[in-house]
Amino acid sequence: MADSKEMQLRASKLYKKRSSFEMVWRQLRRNKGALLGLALLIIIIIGALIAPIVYDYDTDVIGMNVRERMQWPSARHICGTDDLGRDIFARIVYGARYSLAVGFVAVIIALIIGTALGAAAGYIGGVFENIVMRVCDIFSSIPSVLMAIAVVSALGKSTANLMLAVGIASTAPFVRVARAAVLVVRGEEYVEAARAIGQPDWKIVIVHILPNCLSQIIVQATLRVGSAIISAAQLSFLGLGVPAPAPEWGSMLSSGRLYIRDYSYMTLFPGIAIMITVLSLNLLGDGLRDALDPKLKR
Amino acid sequence: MDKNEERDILRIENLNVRFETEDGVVHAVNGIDMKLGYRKTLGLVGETGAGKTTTALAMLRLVPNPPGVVECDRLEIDGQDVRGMSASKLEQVRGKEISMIFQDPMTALNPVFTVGEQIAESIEIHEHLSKEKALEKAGDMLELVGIPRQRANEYPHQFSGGMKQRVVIAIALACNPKLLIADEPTTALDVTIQAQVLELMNELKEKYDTSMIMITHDLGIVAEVCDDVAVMYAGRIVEQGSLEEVYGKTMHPYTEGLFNSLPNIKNRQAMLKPIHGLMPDPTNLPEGCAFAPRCNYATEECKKACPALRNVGGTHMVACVRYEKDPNFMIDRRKQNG
Amino acid sequence: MVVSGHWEERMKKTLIVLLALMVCASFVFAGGEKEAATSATTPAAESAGTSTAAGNVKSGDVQKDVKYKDTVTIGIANDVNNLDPQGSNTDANMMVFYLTHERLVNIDPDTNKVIPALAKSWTVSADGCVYDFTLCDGVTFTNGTPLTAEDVKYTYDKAKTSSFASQKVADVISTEAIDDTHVRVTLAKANQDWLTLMAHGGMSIMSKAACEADPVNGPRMGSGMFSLEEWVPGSHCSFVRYDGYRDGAAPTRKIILKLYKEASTRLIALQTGEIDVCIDPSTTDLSRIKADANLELIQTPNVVMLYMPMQMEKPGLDNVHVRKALAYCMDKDSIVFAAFDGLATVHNNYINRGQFGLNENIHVYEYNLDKAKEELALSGYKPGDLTFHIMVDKEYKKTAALIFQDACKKIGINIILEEMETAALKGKLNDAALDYELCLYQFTDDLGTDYTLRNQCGSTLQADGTLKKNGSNRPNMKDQKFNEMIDAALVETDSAKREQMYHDIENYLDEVCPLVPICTSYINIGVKKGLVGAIWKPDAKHDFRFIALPE
Amino acid sequence: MHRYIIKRLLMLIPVLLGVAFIIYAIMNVAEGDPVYQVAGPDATEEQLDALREEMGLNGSLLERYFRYIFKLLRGDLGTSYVSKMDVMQLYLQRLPNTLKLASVAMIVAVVISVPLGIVAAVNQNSIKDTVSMILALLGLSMPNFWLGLLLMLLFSLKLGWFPSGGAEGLRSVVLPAVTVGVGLAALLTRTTRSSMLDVLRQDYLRTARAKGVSEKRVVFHHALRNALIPIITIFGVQFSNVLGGSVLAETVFAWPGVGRLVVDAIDQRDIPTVTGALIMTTMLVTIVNLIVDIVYAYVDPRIKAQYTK
Repeated sequence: MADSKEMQLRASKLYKKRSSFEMVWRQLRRNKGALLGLALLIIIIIGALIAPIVYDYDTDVIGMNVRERMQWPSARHICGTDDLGRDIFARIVYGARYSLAVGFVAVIIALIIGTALGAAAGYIGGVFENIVMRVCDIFSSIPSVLMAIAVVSALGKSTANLMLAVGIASTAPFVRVARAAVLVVRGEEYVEAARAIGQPDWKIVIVHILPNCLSQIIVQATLRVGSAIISAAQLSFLGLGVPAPAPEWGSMLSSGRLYIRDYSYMTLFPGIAIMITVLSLNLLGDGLRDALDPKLKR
Repeated sequence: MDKNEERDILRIENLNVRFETEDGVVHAVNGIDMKLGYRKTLGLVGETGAGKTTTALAMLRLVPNPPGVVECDRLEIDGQDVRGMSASKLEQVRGKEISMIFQDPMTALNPVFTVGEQIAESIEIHEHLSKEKALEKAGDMLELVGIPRQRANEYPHQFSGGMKQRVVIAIALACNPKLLIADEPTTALDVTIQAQVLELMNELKEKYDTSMIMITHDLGIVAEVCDDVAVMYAGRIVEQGSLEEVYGKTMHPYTEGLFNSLPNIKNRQAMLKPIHGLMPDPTNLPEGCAFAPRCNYATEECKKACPALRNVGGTHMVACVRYEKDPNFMIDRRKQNG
Repeated sequence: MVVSGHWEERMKKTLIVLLALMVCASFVFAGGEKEAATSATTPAAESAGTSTAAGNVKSGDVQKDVKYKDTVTIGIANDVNNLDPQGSNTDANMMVFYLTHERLVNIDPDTNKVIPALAKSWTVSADGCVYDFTLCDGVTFTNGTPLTAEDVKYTYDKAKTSSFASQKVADVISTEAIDDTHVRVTLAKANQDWLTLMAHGGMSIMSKAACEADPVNGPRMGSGMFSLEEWVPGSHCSFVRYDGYRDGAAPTRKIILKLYKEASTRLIALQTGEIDVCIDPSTTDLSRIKADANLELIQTPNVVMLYMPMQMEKPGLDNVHVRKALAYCMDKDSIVFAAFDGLATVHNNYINRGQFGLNENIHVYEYNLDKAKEELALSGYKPGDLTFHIMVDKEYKKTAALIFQDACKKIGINIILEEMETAALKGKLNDAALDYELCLYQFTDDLGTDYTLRNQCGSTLQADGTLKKNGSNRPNMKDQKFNEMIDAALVETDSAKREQMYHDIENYLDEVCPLVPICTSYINIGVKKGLVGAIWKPDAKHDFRFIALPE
Repeated sequence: MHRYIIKRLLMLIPVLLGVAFIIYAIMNVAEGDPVYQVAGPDATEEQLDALREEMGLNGSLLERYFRYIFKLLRGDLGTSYVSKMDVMQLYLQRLPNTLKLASVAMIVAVVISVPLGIVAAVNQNSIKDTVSMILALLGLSMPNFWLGLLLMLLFSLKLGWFPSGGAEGLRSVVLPAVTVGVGLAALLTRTTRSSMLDVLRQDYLRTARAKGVSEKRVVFHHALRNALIPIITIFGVQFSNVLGGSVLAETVFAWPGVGRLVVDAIDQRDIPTVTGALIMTTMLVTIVNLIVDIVYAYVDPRIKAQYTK
């Protein structure tokens, strides 16, 4: 009988209920791209957190020294200096605080509102779906500039309102993606099975339908952060974004635009900062997508 | 016809398949030899996870790699060596010489193409017919499997499970292949539909002289449909032979265990004697005989050496150390029916 | 953590690819364009064309024997958005009215003096209030119909109702058409600069018949050397030569004003030859024009004065010492260096460069933080008490405001930047609530010293005895003494005494310190070598009537 | 199906009324009174009031809105405050340019991203997967005015193959279309990869292979067809965005499109032009979305079944 106890032990180890977070982490650990993305993201977030300690905001980040303006990257200034003689590397590191905040919060707002509305519309269908989709059409035809003006005029100018404006402007795509994903999944047997055993509708949507359309939504979310940062740039270019002299990557791009042919480094480095952030988010997003996708469980 | 008699439709020697994943290497098939004569039907029996489906996929070289790795000394279908075949040549063999029916009809058909198109596709590829002619022939195939011809341009989601399986059969038999592999074709169906599908397969088998490999875990189906039987356990064939030999003169303890798990219609009071324990973990198979941990007759010997298939009379082969050591070793089942 | 080979190898691959891409991206940019990275030098000496006493630049004369191209394309920076002479005052639109319309009088590009145009001669009454103009004969609109005194009367009466032109004809009581070629205009009081105002694009003579027939397209027709061919707002605007022009047709058949909002694109279009003139290339690209063999750079100081008005009714700004403290914080040299790449000249006067009566040795609020602290101490406010918002709408103004903000922080005045779109800024300035404190704004009018002073700092007495600020009076200065001083100067006929009066007015303003003048920058224009006939003006309202480019 | 199309077109009317109302509300709240953009600096109160009357700025928000809707229903989009031109004419002058740019940009995006996405999905986790992901991401994170200038410096200044600006002739659309297209490619590639990954695991592909279908046909015919739904969704979303014009590319390449018309109009508080242009864009977007929904049905019969149920 000895080996049967050993058998029971092995069986329990294999099938004991692991907490879902640990399951996701175990899956995520397997995908190397995701780890790289996570590592890059952590480096950027740490950079953003320690920025106030390493750089003194008044002297290094916004303190200007006009005599030292427009210097090419050198030992003293790794990424060179901008048109007011401020060190670009310091501003990029400090700028991460603004840009990441704007990017993340805006996408989270869009993700929550958009997915909820889209899933509900896709699942319930009928008149409700039509109303939601038409309101979605209305909002998608309002350019983000106009949306920003509305929010700024109504609630005043602040970084929070900028996030709200960018968030609302990027909700429409989430609604559409969620609805399309739900449409395809709605007809499956397991959804009818869940309904058959009397599960409440909202539970069906959350437990059964959403995990199956998670991959499209995560792809959309991770990419939106990049475009959220860049559309925040256009808004700060029009004076609706983060007020100067704050070092937000997007406004650094816009102010560097004037000198693009002779002093290309001024737009190159903020551009690379945005690219690395977006790349790391998407690699992580890829890993999350595979980890959370039930079909891919090995 | 006799010339075909000696040559076999299928010959496999020492087939090994393993899957190299991050969690370790899964040894699914560990040295299988198999021969199948023309117009013969072989039943491949074993619990789930014994490697039956992997063996079938290996025949059509459909094992996905990575992570799958397939090695074998010989793999010939109708005399053609499939191992080194180029992709384009392989594509001419699949569906023409050998074709396959899959287990779950619900996911086996492409949801966005009509049933007719999916049948016509293999006809177009292999018989180089025009689209219209292929569709017409597809209609005939549908009639053959008992589906009205008009339903050719309907979509899979408009068919029930049983009807879908009939379509899958129609696809597989569209170019009347010499060898048909059926991977648990009726498991997903309820009993009444199961009987119709099996009867249909038998008819078509006779009509087109098709040899078949029936993969199943249901001994009843094997008895009804197959000429020979091979019992698989943990990636190996442990007992093989004609229906009478294996059913009548069962020799391998695992095969006996399978029969004991069947309820006996005649003797209602008989207690079921299931095989205790679980299938071995394919990532670290035990030394010696894989069945030893669960075998009532196991001895220390069994744990050391891995027994090879030996002929024990006629076409009957068995892989069990006890017989090598003690020629008149008898398992209980042989004692009862003598 | 034991790292399996697979992970290392996969991560290595990603990093290698990433680094390779970054290196080649920076190389393509940095390498390719590095050669022109010299900083801008003081430009005055190297400008092509001949500059005149009046500050204009004339590029060569049109020769009779040379064959000129059929079409000249001009890349402009700001959109032509309104073709009604009395409907707008932007530079881009004004350029159009010089092509398509004519005024009673013109300004001589060499001497800045008033010269005849539609009116070949005129007489002024003793008290300077009645002007009798004699029109040239045989003048026709571009649709062939004759231009008569009736059209002049119609234009001047209509000007009274236009919010752009009414200030210029404020003094006009009546305009009478005596016969087809004689017009009498009666003013309420003498005005030395009145004739200069009549040369402004906004006073272009329109056809009465055309305007009454079609109020939208009517005003677009004039008696100039060109007529409008096609207008696609936001894209381009094209004009064709009026062959029936009385003094002979223009050398070039067709002129296209093409909009390029992005400065770098505009210059590249010139370099690839798609356009012949590039107005206002970005200052960092000027060395590229000089380096290009088949291009020429035309440069002349402009009269676009950047200044900081201080709304004098706002708490803190109503205190003259606070205003003076802010004036001493304006680091004009750094602003010229950083915001204009060194391409600007510091300006300390309250009227524009080249205007009559400019006080050469006016007191200067140089950048002096100690004096600023002294003034702040005198004001009664302690450092840290005061916070002001400064409104800006353009990138270069934001740079200037950041420099000003940095300086004010050093003496304890907190400045908050308010970036706004141009429309929002204009709205806030013109809104009756006057809800703003500081702003960086600009004015370009050089229509005579009185017009500038009256418009920028003057106010008018209302019926109820209160003073109401004039149109562009951004500092919201309501000072009766100042109004009396400019009214006296306006009617003074002796020019020497009048000049001294304007010097006193400037000194008075310097004492009141309602605004801080900062600088005037440069007109930069890239043109194809050999381009002739154009007159480039410091107020950016260039004259293209005789522009021509050899084959 | 026709009943469904008519129903969707009827739904357009409330959407247009909604868009007009939101714009009127926003412009009502926004700083910068439109009358000051049109009036001169020395306008007197009477002149301002006269102008407000002429521009229809008097009365409450609702009055102005209904006045506008009354004219809208008669097909009159009003005249621009600034250029005094009819808004419909202004929009129609710009529409061909935007349609040309939008469609060529979408072709560029599809040509780049669908193959890249398929290569990434088929060779999951290999070097090809990583490279195509990074190439796709480059498009998104590189600011497109930067890419636009890079292309212009290389292709029009140095090589002279394409004009640097303006909208004459077919060659002038190439550079702006590539700039916009590359920006869109990132999302389209990721979506293609993600939905192809979902489909490549399906059993019916194994059935196809067992039938003797070539690997290429399995991927491009059987798999891609099933992966199309999410791809078409994103294609539709992006096409409607690009129909609204892409301001940055239009600015960099001096391309007179609808995007800049709207932004300039917002800049000048030119309410009729903003409202008119956005209403026309909304109509176009709704029609595009309708086409996308209809294409869904043709691509996936299960969805068609739901509509006709």
